[in-house]
Amino acid sequence: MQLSRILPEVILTLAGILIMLVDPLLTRAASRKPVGWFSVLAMVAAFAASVWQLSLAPGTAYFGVVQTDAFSVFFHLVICGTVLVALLAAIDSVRPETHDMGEFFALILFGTVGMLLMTSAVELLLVFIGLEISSISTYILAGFRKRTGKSPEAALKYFLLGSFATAFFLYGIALTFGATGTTRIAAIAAALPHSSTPILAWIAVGLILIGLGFKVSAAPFHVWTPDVYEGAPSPVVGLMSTAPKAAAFAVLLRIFYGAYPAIQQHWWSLFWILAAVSMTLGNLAALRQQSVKRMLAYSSIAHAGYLLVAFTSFSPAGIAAAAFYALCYVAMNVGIFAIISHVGGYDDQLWSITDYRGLAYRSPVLGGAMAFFLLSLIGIPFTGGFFAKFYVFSAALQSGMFALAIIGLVNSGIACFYYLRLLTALYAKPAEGSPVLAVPRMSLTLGLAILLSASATLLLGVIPRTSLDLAQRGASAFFSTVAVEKPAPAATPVLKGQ
Amino acid sequence: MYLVIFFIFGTFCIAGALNLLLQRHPINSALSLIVVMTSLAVLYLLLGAEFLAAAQVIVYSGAIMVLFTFVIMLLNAGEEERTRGSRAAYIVGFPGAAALLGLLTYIFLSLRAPLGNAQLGGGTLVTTHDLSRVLFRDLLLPFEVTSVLILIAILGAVVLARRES
Amino acid sequence: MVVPIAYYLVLSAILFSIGVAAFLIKRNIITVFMAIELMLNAVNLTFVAFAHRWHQVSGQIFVFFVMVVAAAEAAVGLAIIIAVFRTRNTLNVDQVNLMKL
Amino acid sequence: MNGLHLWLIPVLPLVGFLLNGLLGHRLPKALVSTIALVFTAAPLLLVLRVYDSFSALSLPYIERHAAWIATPVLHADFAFALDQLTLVMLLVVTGVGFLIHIYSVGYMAHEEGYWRFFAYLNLFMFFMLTLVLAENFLLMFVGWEGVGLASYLLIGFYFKKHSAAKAGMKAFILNRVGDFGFLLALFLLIVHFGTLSFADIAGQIAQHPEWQGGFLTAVALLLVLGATGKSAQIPLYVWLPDAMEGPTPVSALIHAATMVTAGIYMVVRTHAIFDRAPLALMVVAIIGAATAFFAATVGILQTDIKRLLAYSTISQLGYMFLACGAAAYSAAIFHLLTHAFFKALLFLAAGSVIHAIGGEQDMRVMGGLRKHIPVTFWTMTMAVFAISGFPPFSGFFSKDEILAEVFRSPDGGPFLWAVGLVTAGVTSFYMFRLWYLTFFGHLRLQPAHQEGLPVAIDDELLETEHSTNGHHHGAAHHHTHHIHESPSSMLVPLVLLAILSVAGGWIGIPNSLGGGDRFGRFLEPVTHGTGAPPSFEQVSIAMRTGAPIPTAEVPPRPEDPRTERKLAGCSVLAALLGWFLADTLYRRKPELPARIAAHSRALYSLVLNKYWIDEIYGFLIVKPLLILSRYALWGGFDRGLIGGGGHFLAGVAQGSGSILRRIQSGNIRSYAGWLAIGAAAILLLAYFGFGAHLHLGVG
Amino acid sequence: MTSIDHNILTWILLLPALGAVVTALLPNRGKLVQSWALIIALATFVLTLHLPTHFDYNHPGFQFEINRIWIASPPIRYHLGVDGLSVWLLVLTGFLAPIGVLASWRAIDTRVKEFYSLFLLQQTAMLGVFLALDLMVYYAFWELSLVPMAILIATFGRDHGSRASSRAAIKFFLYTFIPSALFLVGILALYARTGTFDYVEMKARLTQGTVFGSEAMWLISLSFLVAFAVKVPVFPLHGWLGDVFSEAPTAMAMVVAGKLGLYSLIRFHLGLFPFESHRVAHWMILLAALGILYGALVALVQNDLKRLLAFGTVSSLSFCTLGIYTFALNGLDGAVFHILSESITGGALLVLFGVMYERYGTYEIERYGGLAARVPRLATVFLLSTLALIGLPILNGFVGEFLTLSSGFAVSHLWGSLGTIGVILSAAYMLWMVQRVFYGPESPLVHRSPARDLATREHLALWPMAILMVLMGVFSPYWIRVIDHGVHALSNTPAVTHNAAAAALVHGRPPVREGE
Repeated sequence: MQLSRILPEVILTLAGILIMLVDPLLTRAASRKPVGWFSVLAMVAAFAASVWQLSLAPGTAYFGVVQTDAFSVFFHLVICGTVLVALLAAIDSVRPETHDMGEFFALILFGTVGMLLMTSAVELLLVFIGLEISSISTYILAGFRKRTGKSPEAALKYFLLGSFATAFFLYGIALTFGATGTTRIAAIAAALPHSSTPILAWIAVGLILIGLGFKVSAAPFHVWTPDVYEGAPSPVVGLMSTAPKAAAFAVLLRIFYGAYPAIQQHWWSLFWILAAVSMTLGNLAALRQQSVKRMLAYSSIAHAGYLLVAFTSFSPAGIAAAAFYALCYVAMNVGIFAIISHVGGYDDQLWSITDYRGLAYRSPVLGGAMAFFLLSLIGIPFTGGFFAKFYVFSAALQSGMFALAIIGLVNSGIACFYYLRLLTALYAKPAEGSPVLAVPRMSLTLGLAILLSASATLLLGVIPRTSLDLAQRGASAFFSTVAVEKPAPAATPVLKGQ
Repeated sequence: MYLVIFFIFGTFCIAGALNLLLQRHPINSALSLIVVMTSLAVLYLLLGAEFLAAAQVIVYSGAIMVLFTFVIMLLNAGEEERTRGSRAAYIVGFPGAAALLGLLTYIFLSLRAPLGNAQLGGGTLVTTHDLSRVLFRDLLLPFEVTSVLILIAILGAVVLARRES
Repeated sequence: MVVPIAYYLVLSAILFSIGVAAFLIKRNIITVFMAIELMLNAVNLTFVAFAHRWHQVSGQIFVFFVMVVAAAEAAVGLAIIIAVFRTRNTLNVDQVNLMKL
Repeated sequence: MNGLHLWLIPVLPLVGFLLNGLLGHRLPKALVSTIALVFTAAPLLLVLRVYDSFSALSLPYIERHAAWIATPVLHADFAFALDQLTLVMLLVVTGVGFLIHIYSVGYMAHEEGYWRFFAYLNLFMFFMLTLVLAENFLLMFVGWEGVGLASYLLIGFYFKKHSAAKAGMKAFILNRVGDFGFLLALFLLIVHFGTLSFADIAGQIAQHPEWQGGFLTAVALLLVLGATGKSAQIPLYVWLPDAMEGPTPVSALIHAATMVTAGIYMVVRTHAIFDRAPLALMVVAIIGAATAFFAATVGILQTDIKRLLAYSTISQLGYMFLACGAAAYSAAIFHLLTHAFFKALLFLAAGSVIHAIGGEQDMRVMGGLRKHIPVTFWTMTMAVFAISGFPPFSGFFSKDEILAEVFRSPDGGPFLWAVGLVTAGVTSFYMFRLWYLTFFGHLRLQPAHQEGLPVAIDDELLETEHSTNGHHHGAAHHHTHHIHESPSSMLVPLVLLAILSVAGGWIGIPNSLGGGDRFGRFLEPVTHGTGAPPSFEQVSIAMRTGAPIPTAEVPPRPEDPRTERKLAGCSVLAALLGWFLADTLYRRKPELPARIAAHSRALYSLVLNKYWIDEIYGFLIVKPLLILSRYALWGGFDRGLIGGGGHFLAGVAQGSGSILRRIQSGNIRSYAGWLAIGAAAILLLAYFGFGAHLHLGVG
Repeated sequence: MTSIDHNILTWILLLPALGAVVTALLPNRGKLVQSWALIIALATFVLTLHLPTHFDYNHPGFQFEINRIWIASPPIRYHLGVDGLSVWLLVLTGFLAPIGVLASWRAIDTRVKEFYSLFLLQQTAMLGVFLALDLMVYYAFWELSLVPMAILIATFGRDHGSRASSRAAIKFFLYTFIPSALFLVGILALYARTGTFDYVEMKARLTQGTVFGSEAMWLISLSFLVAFAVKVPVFPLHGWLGDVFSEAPTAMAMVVAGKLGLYSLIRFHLGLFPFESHRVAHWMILLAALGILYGALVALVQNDLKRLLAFGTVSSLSFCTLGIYTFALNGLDGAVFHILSESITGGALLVLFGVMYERYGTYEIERYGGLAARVPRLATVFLLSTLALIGLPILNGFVGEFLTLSSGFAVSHLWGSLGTIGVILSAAYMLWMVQRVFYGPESPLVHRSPARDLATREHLALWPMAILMVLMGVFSPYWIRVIDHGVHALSNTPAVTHNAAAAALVHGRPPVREGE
């Protein structure tokens, strides 16, 4: 039954189509919340289907185009879970008078299909199409708040630069095809050592990294991030800063570890530099930000950097660390944006750190949850953020990346400065008549969203075992399907010259 | 002969592209782009990709560029003014583009021998049968998924272009 | 009478770079978008050339899919441009800079 | 033997302290004083019991209780030791202490914080007795610091006055300077002996005759530093005059009779070390002589009766130091004993005078009091004669013994003896000055004295000195105060002490005067040498040649009764001379002092201002330290460098952040520019791939 | 071992954590939250008392151990245990908690639930630091302890969430977090080589001496050292303490400095890096001596009570550092003992400051004066604490000071003597402050305000500490006996490290490590 390999995608597609069919039948005045609930249900079903996929023996389907294994299921779960929270947060945060609510949910569902396909695809063409599906749906969602100038501008920037980067990505695929004559990942890995033109593949990895680096907003391909985060509606930012990134990271792992292990010497230094630059640039630039969303945009750049650190360690531990980091990162980020989309309002009435002063006075739960997510972003123990950083840097150090680990951890020290600015603001005394005092009560769905993401973040920090096991299974599944020889540099001891 | 045709249409391509670059009115640029695309269709033919050559003309030159022109007309876009928005684009962008070109050209030329030659009608002609077998069997799933992509595009276009009441 | 495949590739590289340059230079959003189309076309040429090298149909099919994607992108992109034009009343990229720093 | 229970001696006053301290504010005054007296009398009785059974004891008698500070390598126990020296000290402390307690009942009767006073007094007794009984340095240090604390509390008893609180603080901090030396000495002892027990250390020293000088000198000098603090010697004496801010019984008990002698006690107690450190002994002798003379000269011009007595105390302590320096330990203790009697008496009598005239302390406004307060007058007369060294008063014998020992001492010799002799004359002079000013002539106390003082001297000085008066009895009925003799609770101790001042010296009449030096022989087991204090020449020769330093048993010093009798005659003469001068200046020609003052203005003001030592200390030590702390350390280093460094780093980070933010120009084309350059960089990297360089890490 | 002994550590850890959760759920009614927090704190304290009373002196190494797998790969173990080093520190932490609650009883009047919830969380974190024997678990608690602290400072600071409070909180966090990040690198590097996070195992492997080159080991040991030294804080890394002391609520200021950092220095710096810590010892002794003087001198010129105490604390804690790096048994015993006494004495003074602030609303020394006559009981306790702080014998401060200074002196006469000057200066700054605040005529502020002496609750908070000051001063062997059990192995007194290191100490050269 080949359909079982793409069951979550099928469920979501059908749900999306159903929404599109039903939406026109509803009156203009009718609340679209049931539609939202329906999409939540669909997402839960997709989640369940992914869990079920775990029981399948790893394998491919549709002539070797998709592959379900622990790796893909792990990311399926990450993505479905994230989108689920984002949906819950969006149901009440997107302004009710917006008439495009039906389309909004449908787009999210379709976009999710794209992301899911990205993680399970082992054919670059399908990766490309999945990427486009998720990208295009995000472009549209970013421009959803049409009344202000910022939202369409964000969509435009995202769209133009995104397409620009996609061209690079595509060029990379083309050169890969040129070097090996195939676009199947396993076949590429097999053909690459015998290629008569391996130089093409060297360039190809660079080009692919540019395209995907853009998606995960790694410096120097991050430039779109702050502007788009600022302009896009907060519920959408919560979504697009998490799930598509997780998918892109999955693709990065799949492509680089699946297709290009043979030329690892040519790409791991790229990751090294990308990681170092992203961490440093993201954190430093965030220091002076006043806008909460822009600050978090820079923070997400830095986090992409931390995650990329894991790529430099060429080991199952590294892959597991990267996957785990992606999981923790999306959990906390989607949570914090759920809060921001509620507190800041659909039109970002509250946007600066000063505006957030005293949130914990207004609502201890919202303030506390936000503080908790911030602490996790800092990497405080007993939050997912801590273990994520821990695994990543542990993996890096085990491969001898001493300098990179130090850069990273010093960065995480710098990072607490701006997180703490927000955090202490939350607990400061609000000014008289501050808009923060007018923040509406938390709705049920938002509460659910926060509860889900917060408990995920907490559990990842206290008992990371289950998810880590899955990530490790994914990583090892990976290494077993793709026979990889351990490259030379990683085997040498850390500190030469002693 | 083959080389000559290649150079002729190659030159057309580059000229069209440069013209796109240099023209200040979007319509002119669009027309230049059509030139590029059509020339490319010829080159596709030279490379033995008849189906693509046709698709290039139909989809690109026909559909997409028409859409462009339509929007240009719709928005009544005039000549672009030479605003000075960005120094970075020139200072860092052009060296970047130049380096890109230089590096790629250097690599491709250095790989001339291993990459081999293209022969007119060389190899086996790609039949529709071959095409459809790949398209509808090996790549069935991507093909189906493309429908989702198109659906999204439609949806998006509708949502974005719809005026908010 | 042969043409080295490298020539095709160089041609595509030139087109791609011109596309990049056009993206950098052009002020009109629609033209900028065209630059992207140019880049995609350049990539397509690469694909076709390599398909020729490897005698692989899948290369050509890839191009076909790129065309479809490009069409979809064009639809969405132009819709976005229209949306921007509605709020900002301009098509100049330099004036689309509400958000910065 | 089990029944001795030495621990009870210090602990009983502690109980008194706790009772009064915790409950005193709720108890009636009578009960408070009863408690205080009972818990002071009880140790006295215990001591007397000990005294009674003393001859039957095997000495030293050591009583060990729990460990106090105990690590595997260092042990200091709550252990009490009893020997002859301890017994003498115990008798002095409990005896004089008890008398002063009685006196205080009357003296403090109208004071606020009555209970507090007695609680502190008992606390003092506890610590002083601990100090005296301690078997090791560390426990002694407990008492040492503890008496300092009690002194601090009692000096600052009138804490509402700035001057009193400040004086207490000054006393404590200067004592701490001394304690610094004491602590370092302890550390050195730990390093070299691994123990702090007196007996162990003395034993080890005895076992190692080759130990001479060296670290023992260092230890001894550090101990001297400690002693100068507690016993108010140069250079740390400056706190004692200020300590007169405390109530007069406190001055008598703590700042005359007992606490300040702790330094002397300590030197004697540790003389085993000093005996091997001739240099340190020399220093002690010089400090003692210098302090004795110096303080005596300052005493000449003091006008505040208590301050005068304070300088006198410093001077007398100097004598004791001098004796220690001459290795005449029993003489030092003998003088300590007699001094405790007569100086306590002097203070108590002075207190009685002050009490009588309503809180005035300035001698210049007193006069002619002998008829008003005869008992006080007569008892004080005894004390004046005792301190001045007239036979057969107690002071004569002790002072004479010191001078004789100094003269005989190989290192002291005639010069130090001469200093001592001159000091004796000066002492006699200022004591009779006090005597005349207070009790003879006419009472100068009158309402006018508030505006301008009758004897116009340095007004500025008087202002500061004068601010100290008038606290006890309320200034309201100041000048109309009826001059009256003190109550019997105050007079009884006076009389008892007067008897002791007269007769106390008879226990130690030297051989030369036909007495047999019973006191010296009694102390002999404690003060006998553990090795000859070699002369400087011997030591220096040994140091140069590397030969062992000769260490014979102490050769008995040659006694020369004739010389001693001559020396005694000299000191009596000096005392007579002092009396004569005082008689001339303050009884027969009272206008003379002013003329002399006018004549040698510079010297006069130098002495009057106590050689400006306080000011010099303030200017050379306190001020620079405060300036250093405030401006260099706090302002410069802490806020400037550490705080500024933090700000600088933060600024660098934020500044570079701001620069990086500039990339975010908001313009799509420039974004594409960054993408393009980034892409080019990545591709070049991928092509040339210098990954191996990065891999080296930091190593 | 009874079943209690098996689980006692888990209970100690869990109780305040559960208490924190329940606190957050309690209704905000009357003094319910306070009472609950008090009960939990007291119960935790009682639990910690189980440890010294059931301590087995004949059992070397750790006791009451729990050792279970937490995460299989990387191997992180839930490994808890106590030895003589940590046992009193745990009791101390337990002891200070109820006092902290009492001290905050009235001072914290808004958002009570958050306060006590975070307070108990902080309690858990600190207990965890002392208990953890797995480096990752330890690190987790170490970092966790920063969070409630920072939030509490920011929210419940002097002026309830003013900007100064925020700044102090951020300063505190950055100061401690950034070195901790490097510290994490150090831990991970150790793990990368030894393959374990378990303290005992790692110690065994490191002392084999073949794990690292000496340079790498040196760098790693430095990363440990700096992180701990900032937390202590060791001069000149004390930049955060002044602000934190002056801004933090009393209950937090009581626990922020000293014990965590010093404990870690002993346990991990000395424990894991015997050779490297010897190598750095001279510098640490130098810094300690300078810190004693510097802190005291700067305290002398402070105008703010809390800042004065902050610098006093720097000075006082430097005694501990001094003692630790002498590697002498006396020094180590004294250092640990001094941690205890410093925490109690400093805590008492902070509570007293808080009491004064509640009455007079200021920490400025200048505005006080003549307080002793108005509030004699407060003055009495204050004076007692002051005397304990300046190291008066038979009060707790003396024992530690004496032991540390004496062993410091034995190691280096010069620096030991310099440190001893601290006893003069500490008397100077404390007594001068006492004189200005309590003595002399009443200041206008004191005169105007009603005289309220200590209330029952304040008595309850203060007297246990006051009594302990005396008890610890008089019966110190009771504590030191246990402490000694823990630090004995770290001292130089027995053969401390492998012979090469010992020989190097004699000859002043680093030993040649195997495998270079």
